[in-house]
Amino acid sequence: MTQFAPLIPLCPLIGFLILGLLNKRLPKKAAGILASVTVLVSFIFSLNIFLSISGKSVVVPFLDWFSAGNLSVSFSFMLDPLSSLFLLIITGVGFLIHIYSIGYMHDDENSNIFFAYLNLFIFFMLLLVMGSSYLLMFVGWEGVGLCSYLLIGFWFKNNAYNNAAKKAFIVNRIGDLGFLLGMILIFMTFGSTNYTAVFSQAQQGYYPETSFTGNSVVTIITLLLFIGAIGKSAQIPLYTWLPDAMAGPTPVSALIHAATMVTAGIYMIARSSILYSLAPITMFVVALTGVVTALFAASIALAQNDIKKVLAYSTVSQLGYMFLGLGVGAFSSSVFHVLTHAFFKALLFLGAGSVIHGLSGEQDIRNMGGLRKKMPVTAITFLLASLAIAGIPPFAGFFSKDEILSAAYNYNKFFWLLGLIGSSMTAFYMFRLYFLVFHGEYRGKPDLHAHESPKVMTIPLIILAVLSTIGGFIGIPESLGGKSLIAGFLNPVFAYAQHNLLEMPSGSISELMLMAITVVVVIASIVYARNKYVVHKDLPVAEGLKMARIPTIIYHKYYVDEIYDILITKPLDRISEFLERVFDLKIIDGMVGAAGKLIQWVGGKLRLLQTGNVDFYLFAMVIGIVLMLFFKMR
Amino acid sequence: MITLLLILIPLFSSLLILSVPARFAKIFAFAASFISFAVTLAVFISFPVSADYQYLIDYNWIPSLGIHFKVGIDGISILMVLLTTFLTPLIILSARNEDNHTPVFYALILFMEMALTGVFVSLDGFLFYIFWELALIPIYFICLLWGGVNRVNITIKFFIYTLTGSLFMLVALIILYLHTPNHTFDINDLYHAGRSLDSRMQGILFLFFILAFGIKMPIFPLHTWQPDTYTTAPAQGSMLLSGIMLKMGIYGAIRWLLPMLPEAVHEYSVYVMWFAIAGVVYASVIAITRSDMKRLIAYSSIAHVGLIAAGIFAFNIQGLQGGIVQMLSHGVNVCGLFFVADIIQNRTKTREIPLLGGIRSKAPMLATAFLIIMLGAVALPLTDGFVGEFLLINGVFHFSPYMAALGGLTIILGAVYMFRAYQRTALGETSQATDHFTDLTLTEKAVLIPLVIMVLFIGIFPQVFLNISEPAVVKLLSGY
Amino acid sequence: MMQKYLFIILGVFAVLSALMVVFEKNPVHSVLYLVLAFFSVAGEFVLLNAQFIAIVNIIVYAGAIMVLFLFVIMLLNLNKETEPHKALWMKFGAVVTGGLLFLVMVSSLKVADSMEVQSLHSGIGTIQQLGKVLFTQFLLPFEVSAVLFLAAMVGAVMLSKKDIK
Amino acid sequence: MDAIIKGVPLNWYIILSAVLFCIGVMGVLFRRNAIIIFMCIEIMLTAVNLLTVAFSVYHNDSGGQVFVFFTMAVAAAEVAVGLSILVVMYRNTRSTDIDVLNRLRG
Amino acid sequence: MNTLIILSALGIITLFAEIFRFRKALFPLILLGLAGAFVATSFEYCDHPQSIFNMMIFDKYAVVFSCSLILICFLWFMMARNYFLQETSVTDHFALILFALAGAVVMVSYSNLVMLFLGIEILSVSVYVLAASDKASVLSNEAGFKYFLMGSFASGFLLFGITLIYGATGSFDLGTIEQFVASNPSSGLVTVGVLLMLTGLAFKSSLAPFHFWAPDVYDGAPTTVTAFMATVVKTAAFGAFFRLFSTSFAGVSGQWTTVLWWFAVLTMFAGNLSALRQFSVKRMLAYSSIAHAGYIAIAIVSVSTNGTSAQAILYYTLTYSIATITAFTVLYIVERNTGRNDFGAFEGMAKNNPFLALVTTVAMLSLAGIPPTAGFFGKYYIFLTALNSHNASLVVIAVVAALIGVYYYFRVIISMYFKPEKSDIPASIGSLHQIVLFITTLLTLLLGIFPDWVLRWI
Repeated sequence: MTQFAPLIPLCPLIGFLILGLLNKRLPKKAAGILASVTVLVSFIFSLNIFLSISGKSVVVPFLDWFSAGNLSVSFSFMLDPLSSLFLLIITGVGFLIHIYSIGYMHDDENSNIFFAYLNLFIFFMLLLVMGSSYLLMFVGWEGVGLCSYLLIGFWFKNNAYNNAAKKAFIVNRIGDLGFLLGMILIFMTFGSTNYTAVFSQAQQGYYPETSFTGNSVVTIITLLLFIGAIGKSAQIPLYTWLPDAMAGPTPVSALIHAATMVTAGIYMIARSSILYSLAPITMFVVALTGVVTALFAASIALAQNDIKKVLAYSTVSQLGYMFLGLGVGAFSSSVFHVLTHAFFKALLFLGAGSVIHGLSGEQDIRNMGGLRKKMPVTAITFLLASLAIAGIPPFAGFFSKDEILSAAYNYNKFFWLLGLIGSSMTAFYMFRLYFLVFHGEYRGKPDLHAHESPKVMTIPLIILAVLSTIGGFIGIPESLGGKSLIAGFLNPVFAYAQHNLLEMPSGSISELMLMAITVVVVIASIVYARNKYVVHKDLPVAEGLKMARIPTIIYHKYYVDEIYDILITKPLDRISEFLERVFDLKIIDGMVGAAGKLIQWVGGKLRLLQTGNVDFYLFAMVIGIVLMLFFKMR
Repeated sequence: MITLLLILIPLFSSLLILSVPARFAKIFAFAASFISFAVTLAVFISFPVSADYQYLIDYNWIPSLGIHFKVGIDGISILMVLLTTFLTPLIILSARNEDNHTPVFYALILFMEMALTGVFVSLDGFLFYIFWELALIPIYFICLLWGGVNRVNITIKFFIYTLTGSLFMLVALIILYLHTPNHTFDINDLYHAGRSLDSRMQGILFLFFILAFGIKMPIFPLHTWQPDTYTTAPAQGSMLLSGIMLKMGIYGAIRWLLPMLPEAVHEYSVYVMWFAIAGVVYASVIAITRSDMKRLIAYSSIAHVGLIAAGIFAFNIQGLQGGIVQMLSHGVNVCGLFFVADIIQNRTKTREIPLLGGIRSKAPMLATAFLIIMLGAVALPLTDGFVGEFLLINGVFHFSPYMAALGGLTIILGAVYMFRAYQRTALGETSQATDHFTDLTLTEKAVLIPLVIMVLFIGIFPQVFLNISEPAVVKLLSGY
Repeated sequence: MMQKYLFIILGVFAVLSALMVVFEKNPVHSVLYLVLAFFSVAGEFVLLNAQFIAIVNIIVYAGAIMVLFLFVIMLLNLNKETEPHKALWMKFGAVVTGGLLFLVMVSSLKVADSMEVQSLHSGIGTIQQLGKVLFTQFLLPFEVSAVLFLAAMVGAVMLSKKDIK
Repeated sequence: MDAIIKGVPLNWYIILSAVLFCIGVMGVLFRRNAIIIFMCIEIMLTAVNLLTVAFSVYHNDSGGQVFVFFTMAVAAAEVAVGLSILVVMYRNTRSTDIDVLNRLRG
Repeated sequence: MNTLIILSALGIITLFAEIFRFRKALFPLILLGLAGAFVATSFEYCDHPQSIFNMMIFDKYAVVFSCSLILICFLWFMMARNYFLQETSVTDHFALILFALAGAVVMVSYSNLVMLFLGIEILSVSVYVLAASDKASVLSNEAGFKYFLMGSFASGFLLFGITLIYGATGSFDLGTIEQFVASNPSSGLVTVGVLLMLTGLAFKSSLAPFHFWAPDVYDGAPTTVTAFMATVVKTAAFGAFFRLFSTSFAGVSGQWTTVLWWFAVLTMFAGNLSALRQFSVKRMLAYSSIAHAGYIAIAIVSVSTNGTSAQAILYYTLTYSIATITAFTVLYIVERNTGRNDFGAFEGMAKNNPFLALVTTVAMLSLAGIPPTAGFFGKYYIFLTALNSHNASLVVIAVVAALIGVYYYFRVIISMYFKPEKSDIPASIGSLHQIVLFITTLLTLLLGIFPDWVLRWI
C-alpha cells in the first residue's frame, strides 16, 4: 500500500492546480465537490496506510529535489505510526471541513479560489507530516504558512484582514528562521537531514561533523527547532498572530488554526523526540513555555467577547498543554491530545462558524444568546465539544489532557498546578461562551432571523461531535483499566525517547487522585459559569464602558500587541527611515557625493590658477625648474 | 564555435537592427534574442556533466601581449549565459511601444546581451575585462536616454562608481599578468600567478578585485549608486541591471577572484562576508519603509545579493552552488518584480505604494503573478528563492553560525517588506490611481508567464541546474 | 694669466650691461646695452680663439637682430613713458627667483677645478675648420635649417601683410 | 702643458654663462614689455652660446661652434616671427604689455 | 630621408600654388603628396636602418612615428580644408603646416641633438604663426604671442641643457652621449643638462608645471590649429621626448624619473581637475590634452626597465590624436554653425544629427578610455608598462585621474543627448567631414579591437 503514498499529497495538489488554473471557469458546486473529493481520496489512502502500518517505518522515495556536495534532498515520504496518525487527522478533519465549506462559502464570489487554497493547504500539510527529512518538513511548514496567509487574507479587500494575514506570515517566519538554522545545524552535525540518518546517529551518540561537543549541539538544535515550533504553534512569545488569524473564513480557522497547522510544532517535536530526549534543558524550556502559554492564553480567553477570539485563545492554551506534555516527556499523550483537540476544536470552530453563518456574520457574543432553540444541532454539538475541551469524562479531551497533567505532575508539581488552574479557566471560558451564545435571551439585532445551517454544514458537525465524544476511548489509560491503544500504536516512534528519559514514578492511585481533582475543579468552574451567566444573567461589559483594572488588562490581552508594536514594529520603521534618510543618503552617499563635490571644488579652484597672465606662467615655470634642481642637488 | 555564435548573434543583430524600419525593430530584436536563447538552450540541454570548458575557442588576438580571444563554457558559465539569453527576449518584449523606443534602444539591449554573454564565457583576463566594460556602455545610454527624473546626475554617478571598481580590477589583472611566466592572460596562467604571490600582494589584489565586484554586486557600503540607478532607469534598464548585470560581479568573484587568490580569500573573505551580511540586514531594514516600488525592489536586491556574496565567499560547495542557483532565481525574480512595477507605473502613472491598492480585484492575473514572484523573492520552498537561500545560509553557517543567523534575518525582513508592498499595492480597496486598472495584456502575459514558470521550475527542479554546475564548482574548490 | 684678466673684465662688462638691459627703463637704452653685452660676449669668443663666431655674433646679433628690435621699438613708438612697470614685489620676486636659479644651477654643476680651457694653438675656431665641419658633418642640419627659415619667413610675411578682403 | 699659458678654468665660463643666463631669466620675469622680454631671451641664448663655444674649445671639437651657428640662426628666425606676432598683437591691443594679455584664462 | 624631402618639397610647391594660381588643385595635391610621403616612409621600414649623416636615423621607431604623424596630418587636412578656404592666405597656412610636419618628422627621427633642436624649432615657429594666424582676433593674437613667448623661453632652457650635455660628453650625437652617460652617471653637468632638457621637452609636451601655456593657446588659436597642436605637435613632442630619454639618458634614469614622476602626477591632476569646471568644450579639450600628456609621461617614467614604452607612446599618441581629430572636427562644425563652443552648443545634436553624436560619443569614450575604443587600450598599455616597471603607485594615481576625466567627457555626451527647444546643429555636414569622421571613428574602434595592427610595427 505504501507505494501509493505519494498520491496522498498529490491528490490535493492536483485539485489545487485544476482549481487554480480554471478558477472561475469551473462552476462553484463542482469546485467544492472536486476539492472535497481529492481530500477524500487522500483520506482513503491514509486510512489504508494507518491500518496497515502497524509500527513499521517505511520510507517511500519519490523524486530527487536537489543536492549540493554531501547535502542531498529528495522528495521521499516517511510512513510510520506518527505520520499516519497525522495523515488521518489532516485528511479526515480536512475532508469534513471541505464539505462544511461548501455550505459556508456558497455565496462567496471567490469560493473556487478558496477551495484551491484549501487544497493547497492540505497538500503542504501532508508534505509536512509525510516528509522523510527535516527539509521536506520545512517545505510543508513554510507552505502551510503561505496558505495560512492566503486564507486569513482571503477577503483581501479588508485591510485589517490583510494585516492579520501578513502578521501571521511574518511571525511564523521568525520561527521559521529558528527552524532553518536548527535544520542546518542538524545537517552540519549529522551530515544529513533525513530522519532515519539523523536519529540513528543521535541514538548512537555519533556526531561526525560537529564542531560542538556532544550534547550541547543537540541542545542548540532542539532549541532552534523549538523556536520554529513556537512560531507555528503560537506559543509565547510568538502567539499573537493566531488570535488575529481569525480574520479568515471560519472553516479556515477550524482547519488551519485549530486542527492541523498549529499542531505542526507538536508534530515536529514529537518527530524529533529522540533528539529532544537527549536535551533535558530543552525539554524543560518546552514544558515551561507550554504551561505558561496554557495559563496565559486561557486567562486572556476569559474576557474575550468575539466568539472566534475566545476559541483562538483557547487553541493557544490547548497547544500550550500539548507542549507541556512534550516537555515532560509524554509524547504520545501530546499526540493524543492533538488528535482529540482536532476533533473538538474543529467542531467548536465549525459550530461558531455555523452561528456566525446563521447570524449573517455576527461574531460578538454580547449580541447573541438564546440560539439553542434556533440552532439546535449547532448548540448540541457545541455543548459536546465544550465538554470535551473542558475535560469532563468520558469526552475525548478528558483522557488526553489528563494524561498530560499526570505526566506533568510527575515531572514537576508546580507545572501540574498551573495546568490545573489553566484547565479550570478553560472550563470557565468555554461555558461562559456556550451560555452566552446559546442560553438566555437573544440580544442581537432584532431583524435578524437566526437559522440553522444547511445539512452540508451540520453533518460535519455531527460527525465531529461523535468523534469528540468517543474519540478519547482509544487512549483510556491503564489506571482506568484501559489499554491506551494510542500509546501502544505510537510506541515504536517514542520508545527510544521514553526509554532515554527518566523512568517516571507512576502510581495509579495518585493518577486517579489527580483525575478526580481535575474533574472536580472543572465542574466547579462550569457551575460558576452557569451561575454567573445563566442564573444571574451577567453580561460582559459593552464596549467603551469602564471595567475594573485587571479585567481591563485581560480584555486588552495584556497589551502584548501594543508592547510589540512599541518595542519592535515602530522602532523598526523608524530605524528603517533613519537608515535610509540619514545613513544611506547622508552618510554613505553623502561621502560619495562629498568626494565628487570636493573634486569639483578643487577643479574650480585649480582653474583659477590659470590666471591668463604670462607673468605667472613664467614664474611657475622657473620656480618649477628651481625646485626640480633644488631637490636634485645632492 | 557555438560560443562565438552566442556572442556574435546579439552583436550582429544589434548592428543590423539599425537598418531595420523602426516599427519592426522590436520584433527583430526579440527574434534575434530568442534565437540566442534557443541556441543556449540547445547547448544547455546537450551540456555534458563535466568540469572542463566546452566549446573552447582560442584565437590569438593580440599576440605581442599574450592576449587571446579565449572563450569557453563550463557548468557555471552556461547557467549565466542561459539566464542572460532567457531574460533578454523577455526584457525586449517588455518594452512598451508608447515609451518611444527607437531601434537604438533595442540595439543597445542586444549589445548589452553580447557583452554580458562575453563576460560569462571569457577565459582570458583581458577579454573578460573588455566585455565587463562593454556591458557598461549600453546600459549607461539606456538609462541616460530613457531614464526618469534626474537621470543625468544619477547615471554619471553610476558610471563613475562602477568604473572606479573596474579600473582597479584592471590594475589587478595587469599585475597578475606580469606575474605569469610567459606573460599571458589565460585564466589558468593567471590562477597560477595569483597563487604564487605572497600573501601581502594577494591581499592588495584582493582589495582591487573586491572593489570591482563589490561595486557591481553591490555589497554594502558600496551600494549607494544602486537604488538611485534602479529607480531612475527605465524598466528595461532596471531589469537588465538587476537581472543580469549584477550577476557579473558575483560571477566575476567566483571565476576570477576566489580561485585566484586563495591566501587572501582565506584571510580577508571574512570581512567581505561581514559587510555582505551587514548589507543584508541593512538593506532589508531600509526596504521596509520604502514607498517607491522600484526603490524597494532595489534595496531588496541589495539584501539578496548580500547573502549571495556571503555565501560564495564562504567558499564551500553549498555556498557556491547556492550562490549560483540563487543568481538564476534572483535574476528571474527581480526582473519579474521590476516588470510588475513597470506595469503598475504604466497603468497608474505612479510607483508610490501608498497611492496604490486593490489591484488584485481589478487585475487578478497580475496580482497572482506578482504574488508568485514575490514568494520566490521571499524564498518560499518550492519557489526558486528557497533552494538558493537555503544552500547559501548553509554555506555561511559552515563559516560562522552567527553570520548565518544574521543573514537568515533576510527571510523575516524579506517577508516584512515584500508582503507589506504586496498588501498595499495588490490588496485592499482600490484607490483613485488603481480604479481603472486593467489586467495584463497579451504581451505582458508573454513576459510574466515565462518568469512565473521559471520561478516554480527552479524551485521544484533546481537539480537540473545544480547538476550542471556541480563539477565546475568542485573543480574550483579543489583548486586544480 | 693675461687671459684670465681679460676674461674677468669682459665678463664683468657683459654682466653689467645685461643687468642694465633688464633694469633700464627706456627700451631704446635697453637695446643699446644689449648690443654692448653682445660685444663683450664677442670679446669672450675671441678669447676662446673662436674669431669667426665672434664676428658672426656681432654681425648677426648686434647688427641684424638688434636693428630689428630697434625698428620695432621705433615702429611701435615705445619709450620710457609708455613703459609698463611691474609691482615692486613682483620685481623683487623676479630677482630672488633668478638668484635662486643661479644658486641651484651652479651648485648642481659640480665641475672639477682641474678642468681648464686650452684655447691657444687650437685651430678649431677658424673659418676653414668650421666650414669643413659645417658642410660635411653638419650638412643635414644646415639644409634643414633652410626649412626653418622658410617657415619663419612665410610666417612673418603672412602675419605682417594686410588681409585683402 | 706649460704652466704660464694656462687658460681660464672651465668653471669660470660655466659660472659666467650661468650668471648671464640667470640674468636673462630674471629679466624675463622682471619686465612687462614684450620687446624687453624678447631681448632678455636673447641674453639667455647668448649665454648658452658662450658656454657652447667654451665647451667646444675645451673638447677641441668644432661641432660646438657649428652648433652656435644654428642657435643664432634659430634665434634670428624666432625673433623675426616673434616680432611679427608682436606687431600683429600691437595692432589689436595698442600695447606691448604682456599683462594686457589675459583674456584667455580659467 | 625621402619623407623629409617630400614634405619640404610639398611645402614649397604649396607656396608656388599662390604664384602659379593652381590653388584649386592644391588640396588634392597635398593629400596625394602626404599619401606619397606615407608610402615613401613605410618603404624605409626595415630591421637595419641606415644612419643619415649621423644626424637622423630612420629606424623602426622613426618610421612608425613618421607614418603616424603623416596619417594624422592627412586626416587633419581633410578636416581643416574648409576653414582655410575662407582665408586669403590658404597657401601660407598649408605650407606652414607642411613645414611643421617636416619638423615633426625630424623630431621623431633625430640622432643628434642639433637635429632635435632644429626639429623643435621648425615645428614651433610654424605653430607660433599658425596660432596667431587669425589676425583679426585678439584671442588668436594672444594665443600666438603667449605660445611664442613661453616657447622661446623654454627653448632657452632646452638649449642650455643641450650645451651642458655637450660640455660633459663633447658630442651632440645620441650614441656617444649614451655611452658617456652610461659610464659617468654621476656627472653634475649631465644631471643638470638632463633636467634642463627635460624641462624644455616637458614644456613642449605640456607637462605640469610647464603646461600653463597650453589651455590659453589651445583656446585662443583657431580651432583647426588647436587640433593640429593637440595631435601632431603633441605626438612629435612625445616622440622626441621618448627618443632622447629612452636612449641617451636611460643610463641616468635615476636622475630624472623621480622628477618626471612628479610631473606626470601633477599633469594628470592639473589637466583633469581643471577640465572639470570648464564652460567651453574647446578649453576642456585643451585641459584634456594636458591630462593625456600626463598619462603618456607615465610611459616615459617607466622607460628604463622595459621595452614596451615605445609601443605604449606610439599607440597612445596615435589613438589619442585620432579621437582628438574627431572631437575637433565636431567642435569645428558646431562652432561654425552655432558660433559657440560651450557645452550648451552641443545640445540637440543627437536629435538633429545622430551620426555626429555617435562619432562624438565614440571619440569621448576613447578619450575617457572606455573599451572597446582605442583610448582604452592606450591607457591599458600605459598601465601595463608602468606596472611592469613597478610604478604601481603611479598607476593607481592615474586610475583616479582617469575617473575624474570620465566626468567631463561624459558631460559632452550628456549635452548631446539633451534635447533643447531648438538647436543650430545642422542635419547634414560636408562630405569631407563625413569621411574624416567616419575614418577616425572606424579607426578608433578598430584599433581598440586590434591594437596589434599598430603595436607590432615597433
